Amino acid sequence: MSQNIKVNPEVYSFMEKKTGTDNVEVKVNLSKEKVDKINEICNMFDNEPRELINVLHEAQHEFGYLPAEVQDVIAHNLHISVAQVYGVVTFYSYFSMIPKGEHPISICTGTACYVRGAEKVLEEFKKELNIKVGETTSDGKFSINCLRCVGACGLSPVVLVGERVFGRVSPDGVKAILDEYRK
Amino acid sequence: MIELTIDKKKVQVEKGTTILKAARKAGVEIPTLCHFELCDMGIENKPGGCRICVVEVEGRRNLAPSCITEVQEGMVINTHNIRVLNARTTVLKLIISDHPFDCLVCARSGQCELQSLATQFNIRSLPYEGEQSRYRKDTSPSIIRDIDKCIMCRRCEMMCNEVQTVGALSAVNRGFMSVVAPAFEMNLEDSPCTYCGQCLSVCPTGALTEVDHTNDIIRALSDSSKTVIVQTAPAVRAALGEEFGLQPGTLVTGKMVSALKELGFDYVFDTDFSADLTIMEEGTELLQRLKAYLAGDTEVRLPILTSCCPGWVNFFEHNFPDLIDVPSTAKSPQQMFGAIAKTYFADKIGVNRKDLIVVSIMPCIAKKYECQRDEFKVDGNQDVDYSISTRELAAFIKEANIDFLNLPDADFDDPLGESTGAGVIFGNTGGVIEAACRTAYEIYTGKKLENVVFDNLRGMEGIRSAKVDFDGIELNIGIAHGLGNARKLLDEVRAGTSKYHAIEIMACPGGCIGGGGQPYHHGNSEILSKRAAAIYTEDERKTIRKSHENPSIIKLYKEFLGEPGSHKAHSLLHTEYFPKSNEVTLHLNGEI
Amino acid sequence: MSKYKMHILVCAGTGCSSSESNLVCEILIDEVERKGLGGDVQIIRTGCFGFCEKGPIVKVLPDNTFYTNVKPADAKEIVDEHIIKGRKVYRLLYTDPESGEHLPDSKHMGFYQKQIRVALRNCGTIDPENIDEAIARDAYQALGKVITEMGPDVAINEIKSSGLRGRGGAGFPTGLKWEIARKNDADQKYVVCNADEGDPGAFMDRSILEGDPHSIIEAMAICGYCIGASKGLVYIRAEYPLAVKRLKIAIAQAHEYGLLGDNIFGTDFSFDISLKYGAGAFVCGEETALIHSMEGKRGEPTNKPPFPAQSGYLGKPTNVNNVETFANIPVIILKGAEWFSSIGTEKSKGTKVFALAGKINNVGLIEIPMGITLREIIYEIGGGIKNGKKFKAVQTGGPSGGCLTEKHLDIPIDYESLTASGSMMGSGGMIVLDEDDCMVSVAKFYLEFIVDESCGKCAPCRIGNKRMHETLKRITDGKGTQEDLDKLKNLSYVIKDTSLCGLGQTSPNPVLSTMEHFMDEYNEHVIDKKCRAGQCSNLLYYVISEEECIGCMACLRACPTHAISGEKKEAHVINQEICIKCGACMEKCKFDAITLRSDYPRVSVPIV
Amino acid sequence: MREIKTLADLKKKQEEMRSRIKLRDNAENPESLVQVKVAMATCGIASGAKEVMEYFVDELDKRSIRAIVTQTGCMGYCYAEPTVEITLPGQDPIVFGYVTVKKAGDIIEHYIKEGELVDGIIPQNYNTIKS
Repeated sequence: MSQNIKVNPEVYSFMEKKTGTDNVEVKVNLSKEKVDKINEICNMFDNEPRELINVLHEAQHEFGYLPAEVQDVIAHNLHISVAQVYGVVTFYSYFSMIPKGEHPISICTGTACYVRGAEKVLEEFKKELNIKVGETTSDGKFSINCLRCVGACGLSPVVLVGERVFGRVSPDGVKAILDEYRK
Repeated sequence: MIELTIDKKKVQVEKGTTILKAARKAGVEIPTLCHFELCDMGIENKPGGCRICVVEVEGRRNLAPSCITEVQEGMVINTHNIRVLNARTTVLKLIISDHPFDCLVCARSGQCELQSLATQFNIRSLPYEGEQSRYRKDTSPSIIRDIDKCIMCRRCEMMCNEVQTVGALSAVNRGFMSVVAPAFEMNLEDSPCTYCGQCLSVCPTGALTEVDHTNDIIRALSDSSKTVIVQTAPAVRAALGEEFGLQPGTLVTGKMVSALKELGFDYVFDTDFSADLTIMEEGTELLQRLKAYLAGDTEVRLPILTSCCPGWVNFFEHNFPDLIDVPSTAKSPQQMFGAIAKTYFADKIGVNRKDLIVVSIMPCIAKKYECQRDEFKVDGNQDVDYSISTRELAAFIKEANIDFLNLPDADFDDPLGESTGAGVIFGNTGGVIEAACRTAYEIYTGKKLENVVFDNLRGMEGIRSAKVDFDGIELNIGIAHGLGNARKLLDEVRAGTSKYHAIEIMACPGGCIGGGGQPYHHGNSEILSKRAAAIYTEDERKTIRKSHENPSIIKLYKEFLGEPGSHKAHSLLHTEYFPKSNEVTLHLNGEI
Repeated sequence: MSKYKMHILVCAGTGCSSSESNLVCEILIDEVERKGLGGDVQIIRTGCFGFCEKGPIVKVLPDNTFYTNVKPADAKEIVDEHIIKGRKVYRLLYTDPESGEHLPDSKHMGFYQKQIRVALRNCGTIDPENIDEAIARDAYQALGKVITEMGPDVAINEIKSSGLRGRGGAGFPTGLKWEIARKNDADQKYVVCNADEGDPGAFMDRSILEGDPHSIIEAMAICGYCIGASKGLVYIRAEYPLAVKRLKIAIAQAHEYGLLGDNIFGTDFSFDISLKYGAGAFVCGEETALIHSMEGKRGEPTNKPPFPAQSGYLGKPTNVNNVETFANIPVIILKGAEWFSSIGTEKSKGTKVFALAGKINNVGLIEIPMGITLREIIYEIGGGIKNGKKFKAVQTGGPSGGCLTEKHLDIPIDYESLTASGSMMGSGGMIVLDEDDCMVSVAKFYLEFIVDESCGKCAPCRIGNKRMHETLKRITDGKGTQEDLDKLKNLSYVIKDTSLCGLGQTSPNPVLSTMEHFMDEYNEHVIDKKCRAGQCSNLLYYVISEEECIGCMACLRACPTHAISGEKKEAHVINQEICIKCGACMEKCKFDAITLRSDYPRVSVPIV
Repeated sequence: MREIKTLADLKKKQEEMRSRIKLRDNAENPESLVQVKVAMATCGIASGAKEVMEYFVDELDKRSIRAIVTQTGCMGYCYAEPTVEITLPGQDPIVFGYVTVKKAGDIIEHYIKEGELVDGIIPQNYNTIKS
């Protein structure tokens, strides 16, 4: 079950929507160990279809994202159709079928951050990295995502790089944040 | 009983009734869009998503969707005041604003429920234009998905998952981009789709349509070097008339044959003929297995499963690959016809098989895929070249400017046009097994079967079981229509708990009369029962009602095949099945 | 008995953790140990103090000193000066913005003066990872009282007569909800805690779960006992890792003590709680969508009835309450309905937690008795508008709510008056807007959120909100027409009237409410092509000052669209019809004569 | 292990645990409690303030007197160390000098419990010891 798939965004229209690039290289390498790991996760939840979302969380935690093959193995274990799994994966914004960057950047676009200028900060990140929201830079270093309210409204606008929180970020401060990770 | 007032009319209905149905009882028709029901089959789709059927309930803050709101004592309902009408029209305009405006060239034009509503609501402007959701068009051997036209009524999703348990489709994405699609928005061809076509038979718009082969047929008909012959499936004659305004259940066999001749087919044959042939082969196989079983052979696979429905064949190849040696190996009537036509008949008229074009008129969408299967090709030449649906035939007749209603009746041509009542009833659920019983009884017992009607095999329940007395030996027969029902029986077989000797399975609810290629029934299940009744009427009208008594069949065996189950019969009339994994196969234009 | 003479409480809520409060805490522990005070000084990580604006917060007891903005570098000083020498570190004390005085303790801070902390009673006081501290503060007493003394009917009655209403949005009476669930017979029932706080700008549920998880566990068990359920489920956002962690610890501790599990308090009542994770779908705050999501499906809502109390999780009767609602339960049981209903207004009893944010000095989490005015919240608790700007509006209720303006400043805050003012309580987000905020853009912001979060099931919400957002975008882009305003209104009414669930039924509220109170701003955008707040970049104009311009023609030559005209040595003029707002002219001008303005002198524009 | 099997178990547990956070409960309303401030600058510690403070903490607790014992910086009466400032609810603070453990006992017994003045009061200008 090990394969490298060059996904044609024509076929995977969701990718086209999310990335807009010509070709997305998705490396999928489902070794036996990985299949075993998915099976183990599914077993943890008794292979119950109603635990699908918990299973997907665990799987995404394990693999960083949810490639088609992972969803397929999950569907098989939970005795539900893979279309249903995909339907759930695409419904929830927390689940991703695209690997995130080495340093995933999340910009809070909750209301508090919005009124304190999160939009301009987001624009600056997009400009600086030359990618859109949901995309990963070609070197795989950064990806941009938006999230709604991390609950640190006192620090708004808030930006997360990985787990680290940057508060009161101004558009001018974007470059400094990135430079820290560019080294 | 609950009393309520709808548009100033008092009406009494039972508790649990929806406003929509109560209104119907009061003679008030409320427009609907996503709501869909085949009540006799217990099939209902009411996500409450389109919001077209909203009505005003006095005392309620917002409008109520009538299709899912249950009545309450003393409710006062207005179904068409200005608030309701404005809401409905606005919502409809919104739906249309996210729908392509290519009605003129849409396959569904004239039959489109969205279009009808736009007419009914007198929509003359589209004030809410904006971005439209755009998706890739996907063409499979049987079905075209043009989901730009999807209005998220979820009927197809319901059919595919709840009724058919195929699981090829699901709602995917969220919000404005949500749509019904296969996993990973892959091609339907790579999904576990069985091509049963139930999705498109309930689709209100042109989002799901069949692949149209009419133009290929026109090309063949206009090619003088080709001999073009046609076979018509049993269920077609019971439904074709509907497309020309005739009452459901009107048999139009003679007019259909005339029309096909007018269209220029060189020979008009009947799939009923090959249905009789199927009985000879499948019945023989059943008896062989049964005899072996009774003789104490523990290896023999019972129950035997019918195999004439291609949607069903796809289904078990996908979902029960471990059981592929259980179904009968007999080909479907369509393919038996093709095999005989391109050998026996081609020889008879002295035409090379490459110059003989075999067309089939089917109530079915899966037949398009079936005739393209590799097993049914000789050196790349298909036994059946093109399969078109009842709807496509009707459109073809209209396109050719044929005055169908005033056509004289005509008879099928010989030799592949002669059939018995047993072949006709293939179109109904339970029909194949009834036909098989008529023949198997006589062959097994050596006695004449006086009453050929097996009432206990007929009906519309999704799963039926009946006992048939074979002169002291009781045969347990199971019947399922709809793949969800089939799955239940198959799970029993897999678990080794099946009590049946033989099971008939049809993919579509009602059998072929409810096929994915039939005229749209728009949720009126009465249409299905009338078609079924018409099929039984045709059977009654036949003088010969047992397949093995069909003179052309007898002649075919004598002249060409030898015995049922002979080596030649096997090579031409039997097939094999291939397990299909439901695992994701990423056929991305060969880019793997 | 502990011999600790001093306690140092360090806020370990998400807000403060984000500004390194954990590091502060570690340094404090190190320093205290190093000075050999480990046995005298106890350092506790607590939940949120609410005063997030000035985080990280460190509180020193028993003298109740409240330190704000504590950096890791300050930790040593606190130990050296305050702990050892008994001298407060004045520079870290909160400075009253009016008097400029350092206030030594939180009691005297305006931020806390008007607050009554009921739901947040333990947040910032106890170590949320230590059940003993919770027990010391009455945790599980109410559960014991209900099970061993009151019985379900009396307890439900107590909740009913307390007047407690759902804190998650619509304000349905909690006791009534329980009663309905109790009356539905079934072999299995479920208690669900809705912790899928999705309102972008509200974080009280998270703070409660992080600061006082036992209160939720206890309340769920009480609910389970009352309605006859033995299973509890917490539907919690996966984006709340800290809350998840603390809840898990708390559940394990409660199990260990026998406060969850079989035969609680020696009775035959058994109760268990498991977690279900949300995955980033705002619509899952709606009960039916939440239940479908817990069942592993797409979080699409379904029609009500059937209500979850009749047919919910796995088709069984299910009672869904949100976190804040649950947090009130144990207090009501212990202190009585009468006490609870003495707080608040006639129809809205008790307190409400608000997440105060936006253009306000004291951003944070506040809990106020129902009925105090917006003015008190903004000017006394919130400390007024940031940077001395002019107050414009408060947005409450998040994407489902609306705006309150100057004229609403003195209405008492409760369910009814908020609804009557065209807003709603919602989950309790309270975003303060000042004169720099464009109300059309604010409406657009919420609509964008709704478009992102609409599940797509029903047509009016799926397409209608998209069209609303497109129309608002046209307006802020300066391309709006009078007709667009009419369309917005009609769409708003129809979407409210026809949408399937609460999300769609309330989604046009931000538009309707801003149109009601700020129609002049809409008109300015549409007719005058002007955004008075200067937020809409397409409605900003490059204008050449007649006084400053010396007529050097540098800008004229730089303009790619030849929008600038004027003779040499005479003031130039930009034709706004042709200007594409590239900014090239401004860059070229050496005399700072070109400025970006929200308005331009219309009469003097010559047609080229 | 299930510690709490009955409501009585829970109440017992609460009693045990209450002291752990008493400091915090009390801090909410210092005005209603007896406040004891022990000067714990270098001079104070050198003359035994630490022992005095511990004594106050233990003794007040033992006698179930709700009080807050805090340390404070040098009050400026270095000649009289250890010094202790006592504020009874609703009264002005009074500073005691040369407080030994024994003297502390007297203060608790007489001043805190009974409100009687004991020896060793340092007359003072209240304004200078604002904290």
